[in-house]
Amino acid sequence: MLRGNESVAYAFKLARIDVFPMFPITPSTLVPERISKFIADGELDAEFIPLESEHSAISAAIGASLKGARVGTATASQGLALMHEILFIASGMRLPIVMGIGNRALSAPINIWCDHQDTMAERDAGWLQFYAESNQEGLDLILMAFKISEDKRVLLPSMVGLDAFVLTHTMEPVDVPEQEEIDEFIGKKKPEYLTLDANNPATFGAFGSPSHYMEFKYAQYLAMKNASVVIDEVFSEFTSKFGRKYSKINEEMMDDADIVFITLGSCTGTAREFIKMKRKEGKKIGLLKITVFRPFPKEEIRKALKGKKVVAVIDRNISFGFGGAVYGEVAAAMNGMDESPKIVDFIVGLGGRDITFNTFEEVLSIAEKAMNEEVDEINWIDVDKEAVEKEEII
Amino acid sequence: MLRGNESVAYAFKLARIDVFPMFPITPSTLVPERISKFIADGELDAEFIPLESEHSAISAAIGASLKGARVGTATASQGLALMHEILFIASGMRLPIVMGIGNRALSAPINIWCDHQDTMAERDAGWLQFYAESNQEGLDLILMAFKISEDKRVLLPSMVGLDAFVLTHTMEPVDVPEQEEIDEFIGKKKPEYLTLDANNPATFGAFGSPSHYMEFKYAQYLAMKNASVVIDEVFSEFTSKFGRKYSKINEEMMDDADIVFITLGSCTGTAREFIKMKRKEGKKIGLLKITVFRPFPKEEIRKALKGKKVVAVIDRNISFGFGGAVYGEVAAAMNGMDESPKIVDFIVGLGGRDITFNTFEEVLSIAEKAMNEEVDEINWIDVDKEAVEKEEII
Amino acid sequence: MKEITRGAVVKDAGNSVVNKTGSWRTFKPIINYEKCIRCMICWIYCPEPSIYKEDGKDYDAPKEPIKKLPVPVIDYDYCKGCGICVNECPVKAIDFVKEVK
Amino acid sequence: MKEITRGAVVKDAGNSVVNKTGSWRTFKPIINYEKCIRCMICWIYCPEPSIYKEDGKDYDAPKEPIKKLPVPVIDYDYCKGCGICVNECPVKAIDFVKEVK
Amino acid sequence: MRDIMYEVRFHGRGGQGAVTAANILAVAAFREGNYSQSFPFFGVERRGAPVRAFTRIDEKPINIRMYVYNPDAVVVLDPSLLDVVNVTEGLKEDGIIIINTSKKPDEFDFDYRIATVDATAIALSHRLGSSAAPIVNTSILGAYSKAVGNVSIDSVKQAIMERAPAKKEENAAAAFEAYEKTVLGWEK
Amino acid sequence: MRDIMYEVRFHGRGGQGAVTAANILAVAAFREGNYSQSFPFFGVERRGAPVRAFTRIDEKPINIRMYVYNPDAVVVLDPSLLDVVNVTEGLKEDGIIIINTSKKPDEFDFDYRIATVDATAIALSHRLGSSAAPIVNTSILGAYSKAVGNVSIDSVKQAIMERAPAKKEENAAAAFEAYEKTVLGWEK
Amino acid sequence: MKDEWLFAPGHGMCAGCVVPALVKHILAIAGKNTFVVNSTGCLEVATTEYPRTSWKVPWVHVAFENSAAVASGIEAAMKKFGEEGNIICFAGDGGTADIGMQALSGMVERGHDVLYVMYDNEAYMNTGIQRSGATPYGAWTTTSEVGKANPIGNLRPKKPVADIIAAHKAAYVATVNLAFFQDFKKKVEKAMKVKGPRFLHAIVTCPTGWRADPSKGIEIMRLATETGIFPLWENENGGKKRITYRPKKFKPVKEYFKLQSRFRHLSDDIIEKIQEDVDRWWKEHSE
Amino acid sequence: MKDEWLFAPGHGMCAGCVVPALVKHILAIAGKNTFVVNSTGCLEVATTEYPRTSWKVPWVHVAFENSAAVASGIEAAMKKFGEEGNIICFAGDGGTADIGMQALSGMVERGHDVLYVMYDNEAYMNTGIQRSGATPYGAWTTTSEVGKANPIGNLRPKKPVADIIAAHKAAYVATVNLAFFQDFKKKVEKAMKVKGPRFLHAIVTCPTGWRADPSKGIEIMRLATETGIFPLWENENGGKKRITYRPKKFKPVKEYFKLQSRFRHLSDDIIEKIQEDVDRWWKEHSE
Ligand SMILES: Cc1ncc(C[n+]2csc(CCOP(=O)(O)OP(=O)(O)O)c2C)c(N)n1
Ligand SMILES: Cc1ncc(C[n+]2csc(CCOP(=O)(O)OP(=O)(O)O)c2C)c(N)n1
Ligand code: SF4
Ligand code: SF4
Ligand code: SF4
Ligand code: SF4
Ligand code: SF4
Ligand code: SF4
Ligand SMILES: [Mg+2]
Ligand SMILES: [Mg+2]
Repeated sequence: MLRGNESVAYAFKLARIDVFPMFPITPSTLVPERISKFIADGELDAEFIPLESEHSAISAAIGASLKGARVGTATASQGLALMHEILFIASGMRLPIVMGIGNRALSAPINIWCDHQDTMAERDAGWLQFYAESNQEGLDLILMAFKISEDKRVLLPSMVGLDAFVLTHTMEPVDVPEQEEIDEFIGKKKPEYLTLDANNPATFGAFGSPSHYMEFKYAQYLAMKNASVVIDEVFSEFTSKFGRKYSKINEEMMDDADIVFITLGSCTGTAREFIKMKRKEGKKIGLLKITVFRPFPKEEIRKALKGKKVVAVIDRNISFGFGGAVYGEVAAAMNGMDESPKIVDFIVGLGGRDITFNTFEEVLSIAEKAMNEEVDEINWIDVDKEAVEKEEII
Repeated sequence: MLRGNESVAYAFKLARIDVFPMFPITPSTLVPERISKFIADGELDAEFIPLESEHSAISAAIGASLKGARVGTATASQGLALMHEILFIASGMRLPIVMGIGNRALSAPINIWCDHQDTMAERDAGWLQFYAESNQEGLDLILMAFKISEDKRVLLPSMVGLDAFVLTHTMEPVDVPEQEEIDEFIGKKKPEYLTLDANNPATFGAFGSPSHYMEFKYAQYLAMKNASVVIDEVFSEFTSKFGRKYSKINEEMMDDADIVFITLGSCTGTAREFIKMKRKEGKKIGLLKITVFRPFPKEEIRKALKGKKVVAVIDRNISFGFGGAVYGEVAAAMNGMDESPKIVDFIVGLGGRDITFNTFEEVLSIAEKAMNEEVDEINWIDVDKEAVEKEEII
Repeated sequence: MKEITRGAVVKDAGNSVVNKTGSWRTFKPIINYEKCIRCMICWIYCPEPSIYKEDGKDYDAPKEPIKKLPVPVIDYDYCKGCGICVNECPVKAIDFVKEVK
Repeated sequence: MKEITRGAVVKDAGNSVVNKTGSWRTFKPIINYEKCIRCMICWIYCPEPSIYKEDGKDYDAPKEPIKKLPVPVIDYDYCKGCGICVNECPVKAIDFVKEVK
Repeated sequence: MRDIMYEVRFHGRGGQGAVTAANILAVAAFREGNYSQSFPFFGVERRGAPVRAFTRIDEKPINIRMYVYNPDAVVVLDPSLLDVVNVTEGLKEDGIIIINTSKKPDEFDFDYRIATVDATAIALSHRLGSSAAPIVNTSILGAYSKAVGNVSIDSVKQAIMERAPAKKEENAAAAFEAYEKTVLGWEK
Repeated sequence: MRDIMYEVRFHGRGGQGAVTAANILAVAAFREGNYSQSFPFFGVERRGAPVRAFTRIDEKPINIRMYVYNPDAVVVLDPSLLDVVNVTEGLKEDGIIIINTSKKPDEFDFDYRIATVDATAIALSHRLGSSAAPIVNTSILGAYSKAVGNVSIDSVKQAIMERAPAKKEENAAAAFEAYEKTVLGWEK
Repeated sequence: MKDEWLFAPGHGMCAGCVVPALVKHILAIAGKNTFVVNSTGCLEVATTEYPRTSWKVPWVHVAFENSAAVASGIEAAMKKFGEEGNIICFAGDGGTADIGMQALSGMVERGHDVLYVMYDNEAYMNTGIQRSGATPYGAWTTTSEVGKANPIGNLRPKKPVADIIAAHKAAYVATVNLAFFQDFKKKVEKAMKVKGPRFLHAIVTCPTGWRADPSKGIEIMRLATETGIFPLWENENGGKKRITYRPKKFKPVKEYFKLQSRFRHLSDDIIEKIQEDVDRWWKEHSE
Repeated sequence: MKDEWLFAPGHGMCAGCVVPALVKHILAIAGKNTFVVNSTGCLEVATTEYPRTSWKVPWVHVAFENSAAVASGIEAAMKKFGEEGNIICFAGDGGTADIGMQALSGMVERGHDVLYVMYDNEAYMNTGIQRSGATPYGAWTTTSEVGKANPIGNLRPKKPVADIIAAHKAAYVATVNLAFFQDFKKKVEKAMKVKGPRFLHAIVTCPTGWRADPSKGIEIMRLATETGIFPLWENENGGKKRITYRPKKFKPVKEYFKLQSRFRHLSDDIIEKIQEDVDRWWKEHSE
């Protein structure tokens, strides 16, 4: 039985990270706390750097990674946001850092609970993004993220999101692999890429003029494409070694479904139970869980949604002045496809608003309406609209 | 004749900003330099705060704005990225700060030239976003941004992007309005919102629990919707006062067009001339310029693209693992529309790679191909693919 | 209906008084005015603040002249029972007893 | 074909020597070895660095014993003509003449 | 599945260990071959403020991840909470309330099955915490085992041995003593 | 429109004012009722390194915003650049090269129309800059006016008076003197 | 007649937390015409849960790391409007010594007329007792864990924040301890009078994080100064420090440690070493 | 036989820029087993335009504000691997005194074994001469413009960065001036020997930004110290400063100003005031 944060900490320990730069933030704090204890108890031989900010934490992660260290760290929300500038640099420098995120809302107003705004706002940054449904997935994905990120064909950093509190602070059964198994799976040796080396003095982070810059970005683009292939490989190797199945998207009850719910993260389970209940009532609903959001599994999603009627995207984030980020990308993926379903966006669970069966009831009723008539493309669920509108409506 | 940065500086002067917090960064530095000179010469009565970082610059902007000051600032690239966390806070606190951006590529590798990665990576942040095609637009949009942002129905911050060097450092004719005209247009008085006041002691930036947080986000969402209306009003008032026409999107040569180019910012002019040339050859190409990217003018774009065959989105940015940000949103906007055109993405001009007629030739040839056959959805133009692929391809 | 102000501003300064944090208390400080020398140390250090000053005349006092001085009074609506006043009182004039509710 | 390394690493340390920044020069420092006392101050301060040390024997010298000391030699491929050496030379042994190319 | 899943809500005060109680219960249930889940309702108040935590127990893997709205049982670690918190909110009709109190079940007039135990006295007798801050979270789990019965007292004791941050034996002994001393209001 | 648009490329060294020259030319053209645009090619090198700047002049509003690839005229502020930069790259067939040099046009063997002026000498005679760093950007514009003729020397002078950061009169006078002294290689 | 503190009860800070006591007195001295900027931390989180606030003066929170920058903006706006008033930042040791250091350093460098108060509970308490730069040597925290590979806990000496700000030549810098109330009051009053950037380093007991009896907060703070661990001093413009309280007889640091479980693991050797460090400080600062 | 400097020519810094001279000597003393972290700024931008580099030791640039944090990460990794080597940060005054202050402060607090060199050209030069916290009082820059409403230019005194780092109790702090080469060399050698966080404050002329004749860079720096404006000192662990050069006869600051157009606008009154400030410093630091 582990809490989500403990899953992350155990995964780092199993991965034998060399350096753990950190700055604490709710709801991720238990990750560094456990690492600190592992080190104090002599169970993990790693350097713990308590930086003075998250900006410095990710900077130190870059420094250590450039020196060839395997680096893990953890953050959330404001901490991730404070890293923003440096996240792009970590990916531009092609460093396989792995970061656990306790997905949490962004200020203002300040709020410590779950939504996906923090990581969604980093979806451009060139990091691989994984979203865990459970603590088991949290642990497994961190482990796999190291293997994927360090693959020579990829060499890009990864973030693995665990929903604030709903996973980070929830204790549940987790199967922790043996150290030897993981040593074999990820490899103990240093990752293969050029590092700071006095015998081979190279220059890292040079200035990229217009004559070269775009090629480096194209290289990152290709590395992301490669990642898509490597993820499949590593996922299936993991399955064969540890028995647990992973894929970029998970399809359940989809065959005959007219309506599909798309979820990321911890609300998937609640959606699953809800759909099962509704199926008993004869409703043809399917569930599509996105585990890998970067690279965006466009082809997989297109294939899965082909011929469906209505797709309800459960967005735990909002790009103000547009709509949910997942909705946007799923809807974009439909372009040019025949038999494209109608994509409807549902903004839910911001700032820790609980996602319940009632939430999905409302989602379903709008999705059913959308089968026959026009509905709003962006729908806010579980929100007291009247309370807001008296001040804001024009 | 003004350089783009001077347009911004003059607009701030005309807007009679009270406080100018700043931190210098290429290519925006001329903005603070001019403001410094205006103040030293006694031409502008404002407080100049040379902060120690952009993070602090935007924080000071918040402080000053909370005290009721009209606040302008300018930044770019790494500077904007370093503000990331606080940008969300400025909008969450509903402060009408106006920021000029010299759109510039993000590290790594470091590069000082134009692309839109910096602002695109802030498209979730709850700021209005305007992109200028020319220095005249730069000046006008900054002025209008104050009026829009300070509108009681909106009260959200704005950023106005001017392409690095291509506008910021290019000198061209700009019509600078008279001070009295602007005083009348924007208004000299303090904006109408609650501010820090010892006689009316309120608490700003309180903690938002799950019971309330989502309502505040919904309020921001509505304010963005309001902004959409207010922008139309202010644009048309501006046109009637100053003669120059603005709209969220600009449609040219669209009536009979089969292929549409969608552009933002300074490459629009080159595209326009290119299309005019090609029209002489009988090619039915139209041009759709996006001036307002946040709120995203979805309805306007849907209307404009209805019945078109192929839309070539010129993206001067890339969301790694997905594609161009503009492409994503335009393609998403097509969902559920009958007669939806095929949306094709073109990644161009990253890190100052020049966007030329040749660029558009390539774009056009792929777009024409897309009329009849499948083409890649994401196309990189003007990039030396071979040079990259030997290292990255798998 | 909830009040959703623009930008989450709280306009009603000091309205946290609606939270009766006295309910957190497990031990209760009780001032023994017959011992209390009105030094106001408890008033200085109470962190809530839940000790206020009141006119002394209605209270007992160890000595007559002190009777006119203001006395510390505990507002049990807010006292969390931390015991700081109990610990700091120089004459041990504050008893600390298990709360019975 | 351009070389596009992974992560923009430059592997060839010190390869900026291919940039012949001597072309920036408008004035040219010329060491007069007959005056030069081999103090190496110019070598210390040249910022490029474009003054190197060479064996002294092939050069003139103001005094015999100095002849064996290493001499400063300017590498005009890189000398930008800043004039620091000219200014710092304690014996004014470096002339500064308009570049003719 | 909803028929079999068992949901528990703990009421305590910040610092009293309600979250740990929920966790230990989950571990105990897991040890018996069930699936389980425990989590706090995390607020911003500090030590002393009312807090809640939850445990779910099921025979099948637990998918849902929302708060518990209709608990099968409610555990009250601090009797003073009864005045300030509506501890029976959402409690199922046939629900059970387990209260740490020196009173007897019939001294309460909840329309539910009530079990009581003087966990504070038991904890103090095992030197768990101080009289100002007794640590009752393990004792109350003994009462839970007795009252609800879906985890055995042995599993509770083992879970305590595994998870208690300190004084493992004392905590286990306290749980056992509480198990013995719990008064079930409905068994008369 | 491409027929009428006139594009100029300036070659100078960082610190010599090539960008200012391009700007002043644009202002001068604008004063005469044209549309114009000027911009630098901004590199990362510092003072002393070769730099480029551009001016576009047209009768209609200028839409395009790419670099100038096929200039109609090239202006070389520093003769030493001729050795290190291919100044005629992309120059139109009937293009003009204006060079700051004490040499005469026929001493160069470019296959273009060549105009020369000793802008350095003129600048120094007007006390513009020092002999180590003469400021030739205004003088060379006089030569441009003479050689290309699409802006009058009066407009150049006025633009200088408006835009020169210092020594306005001297700069204007230098431009005029350069205008007078420019040698047009094709006028013999 | 209840007293009119400018800080209202009903907040959510721990029973026995000393921070609110600090705040109520500073506000009382500053008066109503005061603008507070509060960094993220216990004080901020636990006093302003929407729709409630304990603050009776204008108050703003923006983020964890930028109060000094926010205050700079407020001050500039007030300057522009010709408005008078006190601006006070309250920030924890984490929000000051670590993540807010730069904003503070910049504010002082630019000379803004702001009083910055660091309430120092020697760790990130709001997030659950993680080490900060101001955590003292030898203290247990959740990120300076104690175990067989590290029997000491935090291995770095406490960052001398007040010295660092004094080195900036701030207009006024002082260390304050509420347990020495007269000294405290005099310094706060002085801080309110001086113009320019001012800094107060206030020690505050966090019974939760220091693993201490909540009733002992003031007693522990008194011991901090009586043992010489937290000396009281002040200076102006980076000038010479004036020690404002010199214990006649120093108590051993052990007495201070005894009341706090965060130091429980320390061996006598380590305590001895800490005692020597304290003694050295006082020797260096003897007149 | 050309000398084997570890810094190659062919870089793009201005003719007459003193920074490369500083760098070549520090690297020469440090030797090949040295890892350089370079903040964004002139030095970084002009020496590493892909695919070229002037650096012959392992070198990394990440951003403007975080070199000290990057170095912390490198150092930790080396510790983990048991590797020995020098880690040196090079950063400008802007990258140190302003935007990099916090990362540096954290690095020193944590005690990383890194030498941090601030090359101080007293403004943001890479972006075109904007004021930094280290810009001296009275200097013109493009963001401390001079005009009728402000005849002085920069209105704030120079931030005392070395004092601030010394107040952190860094293992070794020194001010260095290449124009005093023996003093410079001794200090760099010492800095290479000491363990722990070390800091060098190196003045460097920027002829472009100081509006000075490029050939006068060293001369101007010499005057900076001979006029007493840039004193040379060192200390260890925050201890007492040792002045390492005390001019026998101080030259007037005016002589220093004369060679730099950035001070050209200053009236005699203002120069007099600056002279007094310098005199006061030396009085305070007389033995
Ligand atoms: C950028 C960022 N990083 C981390 C956090 C999480 N966080 C909030 S308060 C806090 C600790 C505050 O410590 P301190 O300043 O000492 O105040 P205290 O909580 O002790 O009162 C932390 C780590 C945050 N809010 N923002
Ligand atoms: C976050 C961020 N803000 C601003 C910049 C722009 N910038 C790059 S270098 C520089 C100035 C550097 O000044 P300094 O550190 O003094 O070094 P110098 O250029 O003087 O060598 C600035 C403002 C940047 N790269 N990143
Ligand atoms: S016990 Fe604490 S809260 Fe209660 S009155 Fe005493 S000091 Fe105040
Ligand atoms: S501290 Fe004790 S003696 Fe003093 S006023 Fe309070 S109760 Fe009375
Ligand atoms: S002129 Fe400058 S660059 Fe040339 S050799 Fe002398 S010091 Fe070096
Ligand atoms: S400085 Fe002058 S004397 Fe000394 S080595 Fe150089 S040229 Fe010779
Ligand atoms: S954790 Fe510490 S600082 Fe925070 S409220 Fe509780 S006692 Fe105060
Ligand atoms: S601008 Fe100044 S610091 Fe930068 S390279 Fe030129 S001289 Fe050196
Ligand atoms: Mg703290
Ligand atoms: Mg500098």
